[in-house]
Amino acid sequence: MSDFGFHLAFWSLAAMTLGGASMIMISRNLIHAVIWLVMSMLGVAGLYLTLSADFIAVVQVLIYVGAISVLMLFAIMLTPRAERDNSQNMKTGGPAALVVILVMISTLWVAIDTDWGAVREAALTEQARLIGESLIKHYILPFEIGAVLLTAALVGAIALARQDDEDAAVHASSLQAELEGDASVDPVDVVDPPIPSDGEAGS
Amino acid sequence: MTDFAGLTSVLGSTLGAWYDFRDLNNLQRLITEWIADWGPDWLASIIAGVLGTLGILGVIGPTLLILIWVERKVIARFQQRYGPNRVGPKGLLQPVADAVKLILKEQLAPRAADKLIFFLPPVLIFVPGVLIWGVLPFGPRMSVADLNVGVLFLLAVSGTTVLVIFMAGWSSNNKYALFGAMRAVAMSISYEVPMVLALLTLVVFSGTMSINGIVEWQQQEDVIFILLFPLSAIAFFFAASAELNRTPADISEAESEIVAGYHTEYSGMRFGLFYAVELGNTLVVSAFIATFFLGGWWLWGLDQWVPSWIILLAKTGAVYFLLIWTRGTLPRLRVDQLMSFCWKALVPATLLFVVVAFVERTLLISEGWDTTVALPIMAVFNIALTLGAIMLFARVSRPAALRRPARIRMAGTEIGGLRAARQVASRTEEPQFQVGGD
Amino acid sequence: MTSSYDATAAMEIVNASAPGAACVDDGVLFLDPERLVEAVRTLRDAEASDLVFLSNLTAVDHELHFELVYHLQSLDHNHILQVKARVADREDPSLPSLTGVYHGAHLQEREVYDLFGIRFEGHPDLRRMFLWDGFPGYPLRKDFLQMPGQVRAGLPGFPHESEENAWPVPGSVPQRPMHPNDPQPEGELVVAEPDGESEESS
Amino acid sequence: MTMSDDTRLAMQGTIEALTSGDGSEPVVVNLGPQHPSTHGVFRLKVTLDGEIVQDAEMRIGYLHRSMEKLAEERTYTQNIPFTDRIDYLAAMSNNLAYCLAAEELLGVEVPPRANAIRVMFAELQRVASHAMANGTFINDCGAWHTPLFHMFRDRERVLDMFEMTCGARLTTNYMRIGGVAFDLPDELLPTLEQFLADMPENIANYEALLLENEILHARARGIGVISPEMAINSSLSGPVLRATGVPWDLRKANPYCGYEDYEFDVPVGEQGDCFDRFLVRMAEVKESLKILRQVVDTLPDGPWLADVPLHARPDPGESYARVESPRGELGFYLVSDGGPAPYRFHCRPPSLINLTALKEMSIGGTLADAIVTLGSIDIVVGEIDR
Repeated sequence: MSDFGFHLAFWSLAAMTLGGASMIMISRNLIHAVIWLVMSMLGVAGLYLTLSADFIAVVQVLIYVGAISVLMLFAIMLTPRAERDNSQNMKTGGPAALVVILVMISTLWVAIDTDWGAVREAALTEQARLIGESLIKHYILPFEIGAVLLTAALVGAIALARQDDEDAAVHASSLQAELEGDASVDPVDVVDPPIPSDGEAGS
Repeated sequence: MTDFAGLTSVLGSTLGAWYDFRDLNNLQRLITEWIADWGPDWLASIIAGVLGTLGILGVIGPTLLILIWVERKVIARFQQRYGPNRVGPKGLLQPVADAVKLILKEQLAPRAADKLIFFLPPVLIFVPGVLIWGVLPFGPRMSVADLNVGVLFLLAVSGTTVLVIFMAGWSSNNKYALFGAMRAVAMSISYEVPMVLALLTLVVFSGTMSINGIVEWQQQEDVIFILLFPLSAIAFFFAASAELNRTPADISEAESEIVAGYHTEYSGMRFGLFYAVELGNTLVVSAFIATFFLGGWWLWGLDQWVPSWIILLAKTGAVYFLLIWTRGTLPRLRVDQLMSFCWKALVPATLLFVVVAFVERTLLISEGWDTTVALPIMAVFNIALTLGAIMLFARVSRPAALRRPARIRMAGTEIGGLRAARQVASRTEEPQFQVGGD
Repeated sequence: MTSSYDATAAMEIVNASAPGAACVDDGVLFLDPERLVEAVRTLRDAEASDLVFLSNLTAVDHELHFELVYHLQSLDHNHILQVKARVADREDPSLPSLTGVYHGAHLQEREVYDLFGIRFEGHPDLRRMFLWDGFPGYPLRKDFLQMPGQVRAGLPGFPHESEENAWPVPGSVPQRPMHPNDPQPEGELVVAEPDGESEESS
Repeated sequence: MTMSDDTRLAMQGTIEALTSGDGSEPVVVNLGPQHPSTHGVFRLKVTLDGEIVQDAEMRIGYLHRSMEKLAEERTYTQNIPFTDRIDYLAAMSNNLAYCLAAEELLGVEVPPRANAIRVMFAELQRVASHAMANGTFINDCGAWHTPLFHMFRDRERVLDMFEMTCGARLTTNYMRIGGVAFDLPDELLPTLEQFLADMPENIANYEALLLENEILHARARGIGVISPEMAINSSLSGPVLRATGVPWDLRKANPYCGYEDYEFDVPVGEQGDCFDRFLVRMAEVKESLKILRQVVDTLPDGPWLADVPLHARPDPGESYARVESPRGELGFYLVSDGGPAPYRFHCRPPSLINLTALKEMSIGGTLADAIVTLGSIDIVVGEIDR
């Protein structure tokens, strides 16, 4: 592939990735944010393709777009509505921004500092086989440790998700406190108004 | 015999020429080679991709219209009706009329809908639907992109459909749509697992992740995978029909429960697009079932004489008919039943066959068994194992309510209330009829 | 063949446990509305009557009073008993609910409430059923949509029939004597007269 | 620090959900009044926790035509067409029940041929109505219309017979006080013979398709269960009651129109679930065919309509007549004040009263189960609302 086609693909994919990423920050609606995240991830998958890493690209789509984003949507849908959207009162906004900026600077530093020797060989064709073999043969121990770790995380997540009544009560009272602390308006009564008895209606 | 040999030589001489319709790729190659003569090579590859895409779109568009007609006619046969027979000869133009009607209809959007996300899904859902066609091998060299990770590509692309369905259901701001979307998501991520495992069986056994490679393996070994791994085929068939939202697994658009599920709020051509993609996906899934389990474009040498894509289409048609048949006959499963069937039956069963495939592959490669002898033995063994697994599942997993037979007794002269009911129930004679039970 | 259960026998069963709650008039069992639930429960549970099935529950507007009609059925003995209770108050008629005895009374009592405006005390979910909340009036009452000049809904006679067969005068409807225990209406109930001179009844 | 009203409302909802114990917010879903599975303008408000029904409340009245009031201004004969519209899927049974009540009031003797014709059409109506009920029930279970269309074929033939007899297919207006409106046309009996000859094979086909269908079993067995005690206490009737095992059929318990002369049996179920209701209906169709066979064989000659004056004024009094309609115990309670029109006209609607236990049947099941349960009760909204 000539340079023009490559550059066209690279820059449009990069724009897609970064554009999606910045839209995640801008959108208040969490569901919108997930959709933008998906776009960003698709861009990353495309970038892998330009590097002739089609196995990684396909896996990126399979796992991040097909599975992780759906998982996130599920998590969002399972969250009570009050905590769903990006909060307007961000208490931890400042420190978070600081951490993100630090991480970005260090990543950029690494990226600029590294000597990216371009490989002039043809791309490997049987990547899946090579990755599989190296995972099973050379990196069997880290691979297995990773597997055990994920299983433990799975069990832990289930244990955490099984919220018992006490936790729920604590959670509810904290929410109540937050609601009462918001003194701008009187608490809205969401209990449905009782159905008016209509015994008086008519003659 | 001599005549045949002559014919072979004639056919052989045309091999690769642009007018050799056994491989439509020849035509495209001719064009791209011509462009490569004068233009940059990236233009040639782009033109090649565009030509392939246009070819696919040009084929599936009219095919969909015909398929709607076919499905309605076949279902009508099942239901002792005539089906469409008014517009055009034999009602063939009915789908066209429907499409025109849908295009002319007003496209409504709920006021409370999330507008951007509401408008995107009908368009976005087309993307995976068309992308999947790209890796389908219509012949030995006839696919738009013959990826060496074709199986993974198929799974990855088909997995993104669920995201679009979720967008449609969520943005409609309609409870039916949200229920449909959540059901679709839950079902899709569940049924992805047996689907992957069923394909893993083939990948492990044939040793390739290229879709064309799997077909060529079947051609080489003179066997189709449905004979070797029938349970994987059944699991794949069922998982695919679940992902396609077709009865008996159409819970995400269960008509009698949640109206139309995730596309309840879509009207006009937006609904039409969902409908078309659903049909197109049904067709492509039938094609992939034919490719993976029925040998694809290959049919014991017939592909030398008949264009390979016709063979594939014939097999696809057979699978498609099977899908229509199940749709026309079976009631729908409940959400929880569908989930438990996936996790408690399909996943263990397909996992078992992954192990079986691994063992058999090892026997073939490491022990160097002769495939002509070993494969039939393995096929018989696997078929027996499949039957055993199905029977075991039927026995073990039956809910308690189904183990007791349902009985209808005749009251005879006992007419009355509870006392008569007890007397009727305590009778020892055979009930009028008795169905179900172990 | 379903036989009619003898009203006198039923009266004896009821009066044995709740004296004076039932009386028989012209072969029909009348129950004291105050003790309706107790009486019906006795009829349901007594082995001899065994009236376990509430076949029908409805009301009839007799203009001077409402008559609640219950058809109670015994499935095992295969007999049916018609039970009546009367409410005289037209302004705010009310009666104890039978939902505690027969779950099947649930919707039928709602229907009667909706169309006659008879309240059933103790009904768990007494709301209008067919008509919307706030619908003016109760359609199945005889005075519903009564026009000035006593023009009222109804069929006075067959077409082309002579004047003498006009709509029967209110009050000529067969009126059985009220149960002695029935609450008597306060004041005098004014009944619409056919000559159109007097006031409406409610 | 100001929250939007939406946020506040949502937080309130979250707090309620958390303190209610199960940590999730219930969702209220309206099924109907225009919904593919509600068989008419019937609205069911279900409160769902996930897919589990926590509460089910029905809202009716969308088809209320105030028939009981209208009937008070029409003569006894003029009221017969109203009864067609009460249960439009079993118009014959409604005609019959009303005519029986009016005849009781007027003291009319019905000629034997009229009785036999009445039984014939009541049973044909039962076959048609059960075909509809079972077909839509399987549809509610999620089948793609196939059993429904097959059963519609049988219903269609019955309706053809109605048409050739009285000119109407749905709202037949065929029965009269004292008999039936017309004698049987010549072509009816051969058509009926052919129908009776074909039906056993059709029923065998349905049974082969449906009875051993594992998915249907999984969907309908153990769903919407009600005990016989509860069923009797809730005044349920018809196949819903018989599915619980209570052998109560008015054709046997209180024979009318000479049902005592025909040999038939009353099928009862065992577990009172949706599948038993379906099976009871299937078995009842067979029994109806048995009755039809006997009616055809023993059809007496003679007049088909007693001599009843059109301008009948019954003596003051009241009558309550019940028939076993396809949906259950259908009764008409008439009060006469001696005038030309009924003083009070009341219909005991089996569809409405069978719904009494719907809430109990559906709570705890899934949304899909609630719909199957509703389908198995076999309601007709015209009869619920009247």
